Amino acid sequence: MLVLQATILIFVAITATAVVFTRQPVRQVVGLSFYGIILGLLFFILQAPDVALSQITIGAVALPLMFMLSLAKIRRDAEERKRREESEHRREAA
Amino acid sequence: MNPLVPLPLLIPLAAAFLLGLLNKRCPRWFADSIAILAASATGVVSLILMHESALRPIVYWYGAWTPRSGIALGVDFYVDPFSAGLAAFVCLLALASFIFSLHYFDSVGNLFHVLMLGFIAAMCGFSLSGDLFNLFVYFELMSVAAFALCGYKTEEPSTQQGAINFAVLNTIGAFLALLGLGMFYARTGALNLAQIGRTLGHDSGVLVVTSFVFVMCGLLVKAAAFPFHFWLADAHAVAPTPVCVLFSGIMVELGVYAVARVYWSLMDGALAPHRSALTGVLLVVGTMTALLGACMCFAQRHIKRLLAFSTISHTGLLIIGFALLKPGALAGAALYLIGHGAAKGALFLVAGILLHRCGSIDEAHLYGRGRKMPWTGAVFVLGGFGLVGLIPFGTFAGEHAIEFIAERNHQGWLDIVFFLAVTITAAAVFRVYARVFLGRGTRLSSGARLKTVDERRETSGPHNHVPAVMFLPAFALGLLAIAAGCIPGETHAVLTAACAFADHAGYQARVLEGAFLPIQAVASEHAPLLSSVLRSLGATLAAIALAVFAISPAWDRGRIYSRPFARSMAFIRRLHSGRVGDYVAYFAFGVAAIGIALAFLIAS
Amino acid sequence: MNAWLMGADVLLFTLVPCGIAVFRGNAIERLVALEMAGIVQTILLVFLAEAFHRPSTYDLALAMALLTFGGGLVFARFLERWL
Amino acid sequence: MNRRVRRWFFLICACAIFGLFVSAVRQMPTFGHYRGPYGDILNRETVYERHITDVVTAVNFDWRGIDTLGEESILFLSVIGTLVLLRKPSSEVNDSHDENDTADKRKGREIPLPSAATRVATLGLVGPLVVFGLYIVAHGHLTPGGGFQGGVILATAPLLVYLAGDLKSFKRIANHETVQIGEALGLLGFLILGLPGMIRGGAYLRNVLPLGTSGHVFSGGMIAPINVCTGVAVSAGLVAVTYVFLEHTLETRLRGRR
Repeated sequence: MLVLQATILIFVAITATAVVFTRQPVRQVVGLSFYGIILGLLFFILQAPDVALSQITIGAVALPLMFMLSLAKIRRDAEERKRREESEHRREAA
Repeated sequence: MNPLVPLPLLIPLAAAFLLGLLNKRCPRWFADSIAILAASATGVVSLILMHESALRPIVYWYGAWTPRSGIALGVDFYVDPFSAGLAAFVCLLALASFIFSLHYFDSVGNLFHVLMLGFIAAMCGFSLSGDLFNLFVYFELMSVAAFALCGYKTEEPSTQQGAINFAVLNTIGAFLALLGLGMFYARTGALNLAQIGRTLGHDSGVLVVTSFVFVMCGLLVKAAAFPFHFWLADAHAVAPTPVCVLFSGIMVELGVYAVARVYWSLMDGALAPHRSALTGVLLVVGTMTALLGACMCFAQRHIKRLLAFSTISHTGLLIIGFALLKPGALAGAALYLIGHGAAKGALFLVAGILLHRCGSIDEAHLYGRGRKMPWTGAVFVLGGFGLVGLIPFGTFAGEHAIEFIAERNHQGWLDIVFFLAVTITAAAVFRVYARVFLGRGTRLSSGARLKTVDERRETSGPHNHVPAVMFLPAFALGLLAIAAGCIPGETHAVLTAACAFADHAGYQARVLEGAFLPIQAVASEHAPLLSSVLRSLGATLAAIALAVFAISPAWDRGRIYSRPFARSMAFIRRLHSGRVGDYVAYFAFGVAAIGIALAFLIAS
Repeated sequence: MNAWLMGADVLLFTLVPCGIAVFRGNAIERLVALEMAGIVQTILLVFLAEAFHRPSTYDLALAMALLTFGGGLVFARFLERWL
Repeated sequence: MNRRVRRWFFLICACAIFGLFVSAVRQMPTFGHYRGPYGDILNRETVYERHITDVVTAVNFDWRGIDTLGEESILFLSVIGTLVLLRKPSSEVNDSHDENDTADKRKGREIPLPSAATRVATLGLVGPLVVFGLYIVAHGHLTPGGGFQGGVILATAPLLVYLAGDLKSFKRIANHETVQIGEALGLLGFLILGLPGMIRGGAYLRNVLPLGTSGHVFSGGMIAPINVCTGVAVSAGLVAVTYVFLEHTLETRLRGRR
């Protein structure tokens, strides 16, 4: 039992570090999801099924969806800005 | 149990939910009246509670879970004159900003009201709560509402920048506080403040000290103490003016209040032999905050930023008032809080009026444009006198009490800190008054005009007159700043409440055993009034002189010769880089320095 | 130490290759590894619930089983369409 | 401060904090040895006092119910805050959508609808998910879970509809107005459910309903109704946030393929 807990704790530490050192946002979200899975396991093994259930339900769909939407929005904003600048350039050139 | 106690939390929350429910289906006037009604009802309830608890604090257990054999089971609200008074003051400032914003936001839905009401509920709950985790919940609620309110004008990138700095730093602070809270729970197995205090006893081990440092630093982020203050100016510069009134007038001060509450209710037993250590550390923090804030304040020309830095400076003075760890100084700090909050609220509202009428908030751009608003200018000067602590103002009474206690405890040097902080911040206000409302003195070079936000969007273009709903709240707050200092018998009542506030064992008995402990009236010692009066007059004159000097041509000439001064100012300004990464690094430095200093002083 | 717990121990180590794949490799590989981890997690939760003699915590495994699919879909949709 | 200086400065300070933290943790009770009386009392008393079998739910909705009200308000204000921060700037309301769409097409962004298999599988999952969410909410006081977890599961159902590519149906289910009303109603319900206890002379959030038999769905007094309110508020809140994001971010791109 204690071994199991210690193992999962080490897993959590490693995955968390790995998430932080992933620099590309989309990949980071995938890593974060994996980290959420391990974290849910940790909560469960520490006998907190309520917390584990929260982690699972939030971490499965809602959290990645939020992140993905934000990333898509940032990407869109950047594209829009670029397009606007390009059109301005064109106008200036004309 | 007294059924009034949960109302300061429930009324604004219910109003917020109701307006969230109706959202766009109700007209603007309906939302306005609901909000104003809720704020005033909450204020009245808080005042009644303050009156009722004046003789005997009220403990209210949610779900009727009263403690069993001295062990707290539920969550309690602890109402004493301090907490209820703060809740009432929150409502008062909120009322002023609601009235002010009647004509201010022209084309927004009711979501502003929802956020504001949630913000009020959070602040009332924060001041009344007697449970560490509950306190944290309201801390978070307050932060969430504040982030959204701060970023209200979403169009400008600088708004987002200020709001993001605010959010990141406060969230890190909240995490740290949560960590400390968890460590307290691990040590004591309790969350109630009184329960933790009792279980800790006289334990001043590393665990307890570290937990306290974490919780305290988390709260000091909210209190904008050096070196956690960097978010404040960025946030204030971009937040809408009615929101700034609440930010500066009470939210920041609530951080100091919470530190005081946490210290007196749970750490006083453990740290009683080591008070001088805590006093020393906090005095350094408070002094740095006060002086740094004052210097930065004088160097600003964006009026909201200027006022924000003056808030930092005055919060430093509040921290000094708490750091002395004496009931007398605490009473002084309470008076100072009310006086400063009202004066600062009035100043911000005048800044809002300037924005409304002239469409700018830059001192250089506004040169002489306030000449047609003598009354508004008068309120601005009134606020300035409030900051400097001229005799009838609430700030004077507070400063007087704090300095008296400081001298008695051989900390007479604090007089100089107070003098410098109030003089410099007030001088900055007077300087703005002279340039904007009198049109005197040198013009600031408009070539180097600040990259100000296009503030005009907050309002619908320059207006030709100052509406009464904008002027009256400012004027009322200005009057309140005076009234806070001259209610007869006030000093005595506040001192009595402060003694009850600082009664560690009494707090535990009241909460856990439900003991009937009336507040004992204290014989207040009469401090020599004359020297304080002279000092306050001296500070006022010095502030005026400094302001006159600052707008004279001699100032620009003088700056060329004083290289070291200019260079150190440049260094300080460079610290406030606006980059959130830097701020986080300073935050880490602050936590490490405070923690190690305190642990070291207590161990030795 | 019962058989279910030992099974859980073994299953736990099947998460290691999933973890390695989640943090290295290209986008598709990462996604597949994440889905794999979700499946392993579901079975692991069943094993642990049985090992602790807590029948009520089967809910967790059920929730995981139902939601993993949605999670995979989120990534698939967004990687395909926008990012 | 440049990057390098900042990193080293931060690392040194972080190490100091970490040292402090480690020395503090060494004084903590050893792992698995809970010292306080609080948890033990709650474990012992909950079944007798409230006739429910999940102590965590009792703590969340009864012993410390006011905390949960505060937390739900945090969720509410976050949703409102998101609405405020993501509201369309007044100057850009009439943004030319056509331009965006043509730009997308030019880049070859046009994506075919998801395959029939995905649609069937996803939409087939919606029903069970709703049932499961309702089960978690209703059994909050008996098994792990409760209003929050169940609410999140319920909120996932409409999200799956969106993910299956059926944006029109998603918009009909997650109608902006409906969702916001749902959220505010759930919270108002929670707030009002606390009042009867106060009116009957006790304190706010005090139980006034019969407790029922332990282990039965209708047991635990006020906890179940409060759970339901929380479930409504949470699911509506999550859907509302997603909807706002979608509206703000992706609308222009989706218009082309409706």
